[in-house]
Amino acid sequence: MEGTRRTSTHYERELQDIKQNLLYSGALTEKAIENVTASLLDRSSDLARQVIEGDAEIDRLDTEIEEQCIRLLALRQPIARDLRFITTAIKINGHLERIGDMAVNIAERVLALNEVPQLKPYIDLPRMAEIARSMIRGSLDAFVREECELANRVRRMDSEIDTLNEQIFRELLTFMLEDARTIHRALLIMQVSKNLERIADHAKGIADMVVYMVTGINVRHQWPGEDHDDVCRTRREEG
Amino acid sequence: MEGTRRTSTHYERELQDIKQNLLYSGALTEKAIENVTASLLDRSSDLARQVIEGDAEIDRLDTEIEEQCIRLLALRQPIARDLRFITTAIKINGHLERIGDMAVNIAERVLALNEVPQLKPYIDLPRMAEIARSMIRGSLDAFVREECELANRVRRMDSEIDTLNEQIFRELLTFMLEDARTIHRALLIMQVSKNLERIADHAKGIADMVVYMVTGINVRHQWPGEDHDDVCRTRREEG
Amino acid sequence: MTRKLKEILIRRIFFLFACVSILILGLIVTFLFREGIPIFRVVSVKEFLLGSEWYPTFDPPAFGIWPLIVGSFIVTSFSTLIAVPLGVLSAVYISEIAPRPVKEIAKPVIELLAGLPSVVLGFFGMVVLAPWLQDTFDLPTGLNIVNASLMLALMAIPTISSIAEDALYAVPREFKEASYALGATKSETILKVIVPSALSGISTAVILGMARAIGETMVVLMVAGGAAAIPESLFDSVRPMPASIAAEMGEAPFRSDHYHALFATGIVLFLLTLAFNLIADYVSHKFRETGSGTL
Amino acid sequence: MALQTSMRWRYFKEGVFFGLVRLSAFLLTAALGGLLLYIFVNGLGVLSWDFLTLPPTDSMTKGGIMPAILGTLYLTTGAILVALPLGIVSAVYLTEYAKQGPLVRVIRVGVNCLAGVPSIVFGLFGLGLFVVFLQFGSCILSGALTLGILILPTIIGASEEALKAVPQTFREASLALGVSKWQTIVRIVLPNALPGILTGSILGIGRAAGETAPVMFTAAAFYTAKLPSSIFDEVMALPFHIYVLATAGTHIEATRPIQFGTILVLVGLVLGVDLIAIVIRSTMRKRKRW
Amino acid sequence: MEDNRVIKTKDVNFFYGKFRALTDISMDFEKHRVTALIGPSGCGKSTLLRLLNRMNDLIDGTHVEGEVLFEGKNIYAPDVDPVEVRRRIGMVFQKPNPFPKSIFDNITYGPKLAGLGDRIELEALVEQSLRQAVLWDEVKDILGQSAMMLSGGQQQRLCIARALAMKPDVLLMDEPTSALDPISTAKIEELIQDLKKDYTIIIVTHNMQQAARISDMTGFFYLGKLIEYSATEKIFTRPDIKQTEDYITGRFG
Amino acid sequence: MEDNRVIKTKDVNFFYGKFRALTDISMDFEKHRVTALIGPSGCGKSTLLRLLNRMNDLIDGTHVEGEVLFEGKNIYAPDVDPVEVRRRIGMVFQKPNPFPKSIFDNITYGPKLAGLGDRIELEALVEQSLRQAVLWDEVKDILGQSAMMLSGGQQQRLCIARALAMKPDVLLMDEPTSALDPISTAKIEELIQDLKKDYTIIIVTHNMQQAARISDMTGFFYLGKLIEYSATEKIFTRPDIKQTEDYITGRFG
Repeated sequence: MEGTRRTSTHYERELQDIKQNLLYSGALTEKAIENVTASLLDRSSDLARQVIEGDAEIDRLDTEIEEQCIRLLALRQPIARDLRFITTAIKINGHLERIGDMAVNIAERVLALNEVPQLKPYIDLPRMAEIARSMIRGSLDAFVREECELANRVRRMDSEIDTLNEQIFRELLTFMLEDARTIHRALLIMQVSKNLERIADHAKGIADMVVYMVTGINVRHQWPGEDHDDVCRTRREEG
Repeated sequence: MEGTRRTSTHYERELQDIKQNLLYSGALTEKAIENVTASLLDRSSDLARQVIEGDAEIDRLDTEIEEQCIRLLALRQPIARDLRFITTAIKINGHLERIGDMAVNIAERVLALNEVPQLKPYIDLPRMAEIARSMIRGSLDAFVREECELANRVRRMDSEIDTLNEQIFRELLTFMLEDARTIHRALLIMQVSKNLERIADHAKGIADMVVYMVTGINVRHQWPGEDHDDVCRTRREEG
Repeated sequence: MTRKLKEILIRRIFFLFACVSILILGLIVTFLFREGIPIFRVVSVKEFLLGSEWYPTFDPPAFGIWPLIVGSFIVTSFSTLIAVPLGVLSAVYISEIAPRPVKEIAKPVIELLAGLPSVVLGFFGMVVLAPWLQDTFDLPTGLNIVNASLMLALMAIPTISSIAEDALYAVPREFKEASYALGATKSETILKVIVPSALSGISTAVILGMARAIGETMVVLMVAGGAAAIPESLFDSVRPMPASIAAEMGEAPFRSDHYHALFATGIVLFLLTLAFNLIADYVSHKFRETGSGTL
Repeated sequence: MALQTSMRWRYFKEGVFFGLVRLSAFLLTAALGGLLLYIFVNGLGVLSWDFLTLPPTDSMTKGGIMPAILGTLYLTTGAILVALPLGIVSAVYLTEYAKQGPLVRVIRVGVNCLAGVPSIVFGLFGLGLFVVFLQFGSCILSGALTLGILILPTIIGASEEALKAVPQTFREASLALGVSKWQTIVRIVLPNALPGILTGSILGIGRAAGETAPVMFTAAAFYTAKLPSSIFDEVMALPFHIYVLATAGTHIEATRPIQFGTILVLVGLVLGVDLIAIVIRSTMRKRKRW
Repeated sequence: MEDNRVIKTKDVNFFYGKFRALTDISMDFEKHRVTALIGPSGCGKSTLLRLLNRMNDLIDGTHVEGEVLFEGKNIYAPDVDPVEVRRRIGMVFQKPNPFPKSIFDNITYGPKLAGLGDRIELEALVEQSLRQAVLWDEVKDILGQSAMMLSGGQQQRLCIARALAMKPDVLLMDEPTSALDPISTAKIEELIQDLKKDYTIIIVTHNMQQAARISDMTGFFYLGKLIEYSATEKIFTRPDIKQTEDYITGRFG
Repeated sequence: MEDNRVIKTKDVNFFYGKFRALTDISMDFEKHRVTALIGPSGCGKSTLLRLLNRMNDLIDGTHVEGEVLFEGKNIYAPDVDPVEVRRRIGMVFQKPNPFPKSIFDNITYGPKLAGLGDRIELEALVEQSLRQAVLWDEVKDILGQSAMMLSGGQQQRLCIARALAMKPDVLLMDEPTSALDPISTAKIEELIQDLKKDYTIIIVTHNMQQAARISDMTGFFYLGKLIEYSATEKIFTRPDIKQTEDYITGRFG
């Protein structure tokens, strides 16, 4: 039976379309994070506005992908692997859309921050952004390549972000307590940090779904530490 | 053909099970919000801890409902009304689970707030909580009764919450600027407010899905003002 | 348009050909009556049918064919009594019980035997059975009802068996499976499901077998003995209608009363078999319409 | 326990029934097999080349049966020439063209009735129409026509069955390809029905060859040494020859061997022809898969 | 846009004797689309299909009211030759029904009778049709063998190739996979989706999922009436009529 | 828990002449469950089913190796009467096959042969069986009429009632809806799900969706082997074997 898989059917092409759209949406969100980080560092309001405007495309893709998925559910009635793919796609799509929204949130804060002098040089924020971005990329790579191990690695990265966020929060709190004039700016930066942390959460959510897609096991309410090592090994023999 | 619908089939009973579970989960989240609000007002850490512990049940339901939905997708291959119901259920389930998480977030802030003296009497927060709770209830009622109008009303309530949140934010900012000692508490209260606002967002998300379920029209990226009046009228003749 | 025209033309021509059968049937009736009716100027219909004296060559002749009718009826009945159980049971054997190799040979052989010329059976009855009967039962002649019935039965059995086997074979396998699945034994399945389901086909087989027997000429001509009297025992000779016609036509002067009387006998025979066939037709039709569902 | 005895009772009944069935099968085989064997054994000794090729001599007590064989062949060939075209065309009309209606029902009933008419009545009819009315006299033509009419219903029936056995889907497929009805019949229906039609016809030939009664009045000569020169000549026929030898001859006992030989030839001829038909049919059935 | 509607039915009523099997059917069938007709047994979907190439002519005692326009011309007009109509509108049936001839002869049957005699042209046509029906690779070496030796699924694809060899504009399919196993069914479904770039396909199916999988437009019939006719996606996600929804979700009867 | 497994097959091999149609099948069938057997045509699923109540005995030239244990006893042991086995293990076939008798006589056929003669008992049995098969309301006034007059779906439910009248422990079903329209199919599927509280049901189906809808356990067969056997939910969401997944997702062959 191996090797006799037919040249791609219309159905498989439709599944591929969804995958392509998801990857496109993922690329857009990655780009949005990259841009919004750059706008923060360079204090570029234009770039920030670009991110805000760019979200319309992510929203459009969100709608389109969801329609594609429901269309496929209605017309093709996928099961097993295909069903796991579709449900995963729906979830990933939701996460990406939320990530887009977070990027917009950040961009709005950046616009406000650009109105006032810079509080301090950003060191941890770009690191957070970079990690978040690589989590998105990693989870989507895992999705494309159906690699459980990679997804698991992404899931473990989330704690790094949480640590950074907490660090930033404490640092900003110190600023605020020391100088009331920094409060407004510190709050804005806090929100940026919080949003990045949530982006990472969503990236982890994507990775959770990839684990589900590949193994059929639901790890959403299970922390990466718990027994993630086993998850990927329970996968059946392929073929 | 009217009136000849058969007595509930096994399939319909399975659909009903999902509905029941969702309503149960909805009730739990409502209760969580109620409790967490009470814990805030009464400064009751016990109640707050109860909310945190209670989330496990909501998480369990989340997993169970999602499994039920995927099971149904795999085994019953729903279409049309049933498919819209299932996709709606999956989304609502996700929203409820997030709402539960937000309640836990709030409860954690409440525990922190209970460690320190009360900043000010809470007036707007309980109002926000009440609105959020009634949005959840309203959206789930709309779901059960498949009432588009009701869902639309819920969708419009979201702006009230946004206004309140902004109001609270500004008020707290004033406190912080005036007295650096309030900063820590104000930040906590801000987070409570922000979480309530996000709960309301999720409630609106549920209402969006109900509109979709009843009408088949996707209103997620469309604000209630835009042309919500028409949405419910496009619904076809029933029978 | 030419294609349409051509189609219509072909259709018309074919229709004319199809009408030939009707034409022939009409001609048969016409000529039977044309040559037969004149006898009724000599005797009445009632006398002809019910008269018990058949002395066409006497002077004055007697044209009562009642003994002939009785003869036909008796040999047909007895042959049916012998042929039906044997034919149907052997059909059951072939279609349900016989091992596959036997089945594959038996079926065409039976069909072959259905085509055995009747003169052969008549000959056999004359040459073999008659002397044996005569010796064994100490009879004046072996050419009698028993001999004719046996030979007619032997002639009819392959027909009955073959058609009945077709009917049994046509019983859907699903019926058999259903019966077995309900815990029935093989014989129960045969008797309660297969045979009842094939009943319409079997009854057609029986009626056709009888029709063949009643119209059969050579066997009765050669072995029935030819006595134109109402028989008193099974070992008496009889002279069934076809035998009478076949035997006497050669000697009857052209367009004589005797000649006309034989044609009239032909009419009776014709009407009788016609009735038989219509009944058979009706029976098989009725069964078909109700989907053999009224058993 | 009660159930067990009941099973035993059921199996006992089964045994009785199967015994009965086997017995009848045995009886039938014994009777018909014995008959054939008897004829074969008694007839085989008579068969010789002379027997088949010489005319009878010495008031039919000696010599062969060649005229009778030839006569039978002439008669059956004639019958087929009459019945085959008529029968096939009628069957095509009935299955392919006829719409349900009173006229068609009349035709159908007519064919059915014709099939049931006793052969002796055909004889009378042939006598009345061909011999007397049309004044052909007793000759090959009259006999062949009579026999042709006799086997017409058989051929119509067989052809109809063969035509009906051609799946309706073939016709639909052809028509759906934009092929006219006539072409569909010629290209698809008839070729596929042909084996069935042939089988039916050959069985008809067998029947015609074995028939005695109809030829008695219409064609068969008691004795004629000369071979027919035209279709208006009388001929001898095998079945009639047997009948004559066995019943009407003056030397019935003396001609016994000739009778057996003739019987054997007739049986061989008829069953041989039938066998051909059956072989054709079974190979056709094996080959076709619809 | 007028051009896009290859077949239009206008208020078509169809009667078996006095029984009205179809009531006021007005439907447009678009070019290069797969249109599926669904509905419970006896809803008239097959009747409508057979009416589109006048296959219903073969049944005694039926008559049609209304118009069936094929490329603007009513195929029930008295001057129209149904043979010509059927040549332009091909049909594939429920059970695979190849003729008991060779594969080659099956495909050339129609074209030959339509007057195509050139051997080379015929060979090219056979290859082309078989390729279109995705059967060429499987049978190219056994073109002379009987079509009856093919499997059921191959036979049905052969029937499709045979219909394609007539170069029709429209292909009618009457439950073309109901006699096939799931794997053959999947192949035919793929094929149908491939074919729609060149042909207009109208398919009757009692398998709703099949309609969902392969069709662009779906018409739902009930009791001889066209209840709802719309894009397949719409029918299967948010039909306008409750009867349709009840039927496709299995809440019917 | 041993008790729960009504039928067990142990290394069963089945041969048509020299062709091995089933290879080393070891399967347990649990009480009050619906077990579906799926797989492509010729995979052996129907063969296995017919082997479970010795219906394969009726085919010449076959033989079985291994054991089929019904309530712990090998039904292929020499002292076992197949008639008895079939009484305990009922069967419903692909095509509805009521006898051409009245509805009443159809249902009482088996019980009467088994010795039940009392008219009142028989009547009660008929009502009970028909009610179980959800057919009583439709036929209670026409029990004397021929079963052939019922619709296909009703006939099939009658066949189920007929099987139930024997009060079997196990009900084997061989593609019981493949000859029915979707509405009748839905009714039979509901019925099967109702029946599992009283009977153990083993069903062969080539409709995978049907297996998904109605069964608790599913076994996937390919080339006479049992490839995967597990809870239906698992098979349809995350099968362990790739062949299974390829088959159910239509990526096969």
